Amino acid sequence: MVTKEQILRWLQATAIIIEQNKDYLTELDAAIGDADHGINMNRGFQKVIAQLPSVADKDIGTIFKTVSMTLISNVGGASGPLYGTFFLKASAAVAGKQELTGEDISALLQAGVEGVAQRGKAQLGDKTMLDALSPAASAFQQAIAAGASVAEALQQAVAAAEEGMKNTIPLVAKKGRASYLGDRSAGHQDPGATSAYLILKTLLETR
Amino acid sequence: MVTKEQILRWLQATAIIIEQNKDYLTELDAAIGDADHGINMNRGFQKVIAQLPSVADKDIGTIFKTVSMTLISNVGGASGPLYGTFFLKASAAVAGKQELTGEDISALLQAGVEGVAQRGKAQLGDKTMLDALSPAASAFQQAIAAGASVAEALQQAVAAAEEGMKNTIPLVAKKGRASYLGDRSAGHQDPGATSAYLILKTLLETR
Amino acid sequence: MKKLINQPENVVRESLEGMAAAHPDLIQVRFDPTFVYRTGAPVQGKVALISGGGSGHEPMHAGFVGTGMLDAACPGEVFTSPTPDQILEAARQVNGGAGILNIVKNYSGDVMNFEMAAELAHSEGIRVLNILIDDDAAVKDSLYTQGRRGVGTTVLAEKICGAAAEGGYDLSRLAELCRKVNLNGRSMGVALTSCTVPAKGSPTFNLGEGEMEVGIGIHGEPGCQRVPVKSADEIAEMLAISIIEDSAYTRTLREWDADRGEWAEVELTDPPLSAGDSVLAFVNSLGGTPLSELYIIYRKLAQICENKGIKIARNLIGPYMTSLEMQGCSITLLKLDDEMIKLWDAPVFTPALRWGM
Amino acid sequence: MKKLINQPENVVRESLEGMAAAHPDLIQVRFDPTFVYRTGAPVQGKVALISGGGSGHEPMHAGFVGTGMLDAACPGEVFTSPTPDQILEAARQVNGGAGILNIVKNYSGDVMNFEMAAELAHSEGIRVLNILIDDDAAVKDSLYTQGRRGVGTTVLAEKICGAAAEGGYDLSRLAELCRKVNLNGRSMGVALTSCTVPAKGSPTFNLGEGEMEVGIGIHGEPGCQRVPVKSADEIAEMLAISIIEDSAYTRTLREWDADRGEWAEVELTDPPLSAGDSVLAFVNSLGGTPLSELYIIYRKLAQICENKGIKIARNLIGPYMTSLEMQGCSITLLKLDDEMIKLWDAPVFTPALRWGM
Ligand SMILES: Nc1ncnc2c1ncn2[C@@H]1O[C@H](COP(=O)(O)OP(=O)(O)O)[C@@H](O)[C@H]1O
Ligand SMILES: Nc1ncnc2c1ncn2[C@@H]1O[C@H](COP(=O)(O)OP(=O)(O)O)[C@@H](O)[C@H]1O
Ligand SMILES: [Mg+2]
Ligand SMILES: [Mg+2]
Ligand SMILES: [Mg+2]
Ligand SMILES: [Mg+2]
Repeated sequence: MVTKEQILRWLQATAIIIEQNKDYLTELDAAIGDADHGINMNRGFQKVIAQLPSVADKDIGTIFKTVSMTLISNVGGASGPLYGTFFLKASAAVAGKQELTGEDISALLQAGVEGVAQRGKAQLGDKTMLDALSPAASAFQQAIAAGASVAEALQQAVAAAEEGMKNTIPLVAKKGRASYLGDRSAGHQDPGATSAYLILKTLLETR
Repeated sequence: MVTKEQILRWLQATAIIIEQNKDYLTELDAAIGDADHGINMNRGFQKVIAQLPSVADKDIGTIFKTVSMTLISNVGGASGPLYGTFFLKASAAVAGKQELTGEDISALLQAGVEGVAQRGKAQLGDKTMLDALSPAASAFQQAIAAGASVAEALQQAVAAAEEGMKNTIPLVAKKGRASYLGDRSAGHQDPGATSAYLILKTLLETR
Repeated sequence: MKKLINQPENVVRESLEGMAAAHPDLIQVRFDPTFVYRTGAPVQGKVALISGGGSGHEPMHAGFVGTGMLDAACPGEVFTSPTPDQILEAARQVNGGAGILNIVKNYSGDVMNFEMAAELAHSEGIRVLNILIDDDAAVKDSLYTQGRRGVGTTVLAEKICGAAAEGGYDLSRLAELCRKVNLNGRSMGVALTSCTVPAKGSPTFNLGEGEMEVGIGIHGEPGCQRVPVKSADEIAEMLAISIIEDSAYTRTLREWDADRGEWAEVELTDPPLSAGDSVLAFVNSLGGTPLSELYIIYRKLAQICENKGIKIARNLIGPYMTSLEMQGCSITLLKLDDEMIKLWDAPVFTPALRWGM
Repeated sequence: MKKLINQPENVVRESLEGMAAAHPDLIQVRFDPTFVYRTGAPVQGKVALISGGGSGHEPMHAGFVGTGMLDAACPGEVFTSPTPDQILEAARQVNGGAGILNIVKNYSGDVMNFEMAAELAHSEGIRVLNILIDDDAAVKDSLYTQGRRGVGTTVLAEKICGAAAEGGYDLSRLAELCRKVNLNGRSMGVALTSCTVPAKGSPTFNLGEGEMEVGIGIHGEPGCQRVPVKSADEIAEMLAISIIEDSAYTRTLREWDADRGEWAEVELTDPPLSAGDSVLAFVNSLGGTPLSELYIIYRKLAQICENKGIKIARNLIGPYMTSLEMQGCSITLLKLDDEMIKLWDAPVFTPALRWGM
């Protein structure tokens, strides 16, 4: 079971983690992109935590909808619409809920990942955030289906995200700015996959 | 006695010396000017030696007139009109001559220096080429008046030019680009005084 | 980092404030959400032209708002696509009842944000079409990349379509024209230095004294290859030949079907250049390269075109689509027909491009 | 040194060739001696305007040749004054029988070369006047220096006098107007980086990461002081206040007396600026500073002028008088009267400045 309070704490903690990793994410983006991913994400999540108090008494679906709209209107770039879409689809999946079961989270992750894939037209292995998000959603779903607790399932999801993130290193990018580098994009970890891993890891660590 | 052939050899040697000192003169100009004095002078004297064959059978006045016109049309900047004027006035002072006595050279230097002073409106101590040229002309005149040989007089003129050139180091410039630096021009040797010294020294060394 | 700025986070806002203060007769600026629009907009009955993208490319796009070019520009943060709410708000401001053409550079961020904005505008009953510009001949295939980026042709499309909108083209005819300009334009650029995103504070990439990046975009990102620095003539030749000898390029793009309210995939092919063609030659500074050097590039480009039997009928030379203070240049060749020439020559009056008035 | 050039010794020639190839309807170029002139010149019965100076300041001056501005430009080597034979040959080419006004920046080299050229033209029976521009408020006294340098006001004088010549002013009225523009214009600049003269191949001076040069000219030479880098607002304030609070400046200049054929000294005084004045505000890039930063400077400048009760009636913002790829900017304020406003607004059509046609 994940409560609404935990969700709120997770979003708050995410803003802190993103801020702490702002330069790191930006450096990753400098290598194969345009050196703004950390700056973009930080701008977005700072706005998110400013918005949270106004929806703290609403359901989780509404909270996610607000996160979505805030990211869409403040992040910009590629990651803004993508994370925005992730939370938009997630919000629809958990509309009206005050707490989430393992199945809820499973549905939420699945919906979010599909939204990102649709919006960005990327596939697994294209060296994008999808390479962290998609394995994480699958791992979570399998764990829950196999009877694991939410905490255990999250642990496996984060492990899968981390592996997916690291697996982007040797990949040649096929979507996003990094794709223009051709073979030179290999050898660098994808910034979006990294922020995705950080966000999921923060959920795991939120008590 | 200085023969026409010596004058031609001097001009040729000057072109070589200026080329060898091109970077040095430009560096001096970089410190208190716009980093082109060596480049300007070299462009001019390369053209001068290209012109010399066409006037090699003319008198010294004509040769100097050609040097003057060539420098005026090819050096540009401040040094072009100034050295051009120097040789123009010098040419008038020795019009028609095939060889020069000590008195001739004295008159030539005096006329040249006056021309430079008039054109540039500079005074002794303004940290310009005049600070090398003017003491050299005076020293030469005095030596000849005191009965020295041309070679001896030249030796003293060059020594005076060298002293004048070195004396520009502590001066605050009052004319030319260096004057805009104000007190910051002190501590640097004037590029134009340096090229003037090199040209006179080459005359002394020309056999 | 040495820049004439105050706080890095205020760069975009303060630069727009300065631009609006300088040209109140031409443009107005709004913030939160941020957009620049033509003074006096909406122009009733005229299709409105909107473009946008990350900041750092000035004068593009805000400097092209005015008479005979854009009705609005939506500047994002430096090198970061604008958000859908900026684009929607600009659409509401400039919509004169004849619909809106969004000219969108083909970067994943720009495409997605403009797609979301189109969906939102549609749901408000505003008729919108998005036309993508993807002219960067440095990108060779569209299958294994995001497809060609939108670079120099964007400026030319904004001018040509702006004149057409001013001249009364309706939305679908304007979209068709914009598609034509895109298909006939090709670009390629080199960077001699990196640039520094103010919020990052250090150069995006490091280039050695003897190196340059070939096939760069306009976001300070590295290009498709790094090679030893070459002479201006060699660089002009490399860029021009890549463009001139680029073969037919086919890709599938997503366009908005305003009648059915959904996205439709269209397959489009660039006709290659050939002898006898007339072109507009655009030599663009990436920001830190002075005009004198652009003319050295143009000199060689003109010789190459002449040798290839390509006639330069019009040209544009200067810093129009920059990457902050990056040194380098791009070349764009746009194959012209009479319609495009007439529209190019039509009067334009914006902060950065002006003639005929 | 990273530049889009071929051999350093060909930079000036190739850049001019490129410029002439790009704008054959506006300008023609001649070499040995080198000058650029208006296509179709001489214009019979019109006073011809000539300016010139070292290269490296593009678009100035060649980019300002055309209708309503200069009839000819004489470019020297990079940062090196042109020679008298260039200026004389240009005068012969553009003389339409009504005489020639030479607009000369007050640098020792430019002054001397233009003086010799005036003497030569006079001896050929061409009526010539030389008007000096000396507007650099960074230079405080005229006694212990070469006097104020000619900087930003030069561009404005060329535009305003060009319109007047086009409008039929005779030579002496035109010279008087040019003198007025000069006396009412003041400028000051800062450099964030040095520039590199191609023939030298390394920067003229070295600035540390945290330093800038204040009160620089336009030849890549160091300025009057080196200070820690400041914010855009502080820089705008420093420059604007120096200009606005500059007191009456008096100096003796040498002008040519075309009737008597000799030089005459004239004493001239700049009227200081005061509340209620209308000005043209010119924010100029030194080459490597992008437009976005100029607008940040303009934003603050507009605030300062407003606070001081000075009305910015016109503005010009961009890279018009550069120092190769130097980063930095200059501000010029020109106190306007109705005559100057009317002439500023008059049509102009040159490679680098164009409006009204
Ligand atoms: N089409 C896409 N689909 C999925 N993810 C994408 C796509 N394009 C980019 N991304 C992700 O976005 C990240 C870059 O985000 P960011 O730097 O904020 O935006 P931008 O690339 O516009 O500067 C990439 O590292 C990648 O993970
Ligand atoms: N008014 C002047 N009178 C005499 N000499 C001058 C004057 N102005 C400049 N000079 C000399 O010219 C030299 C600089 O020459 P150069 O660098 O070739 O020209 P510029 O200063 O135009 O770049 C100075 O070092 C100085 O000796
Ligand atoms: Mg990025
Ligand atoms: Mg010099
Ligand atoms: Mg970006
Ligand atoms: Mg010089």
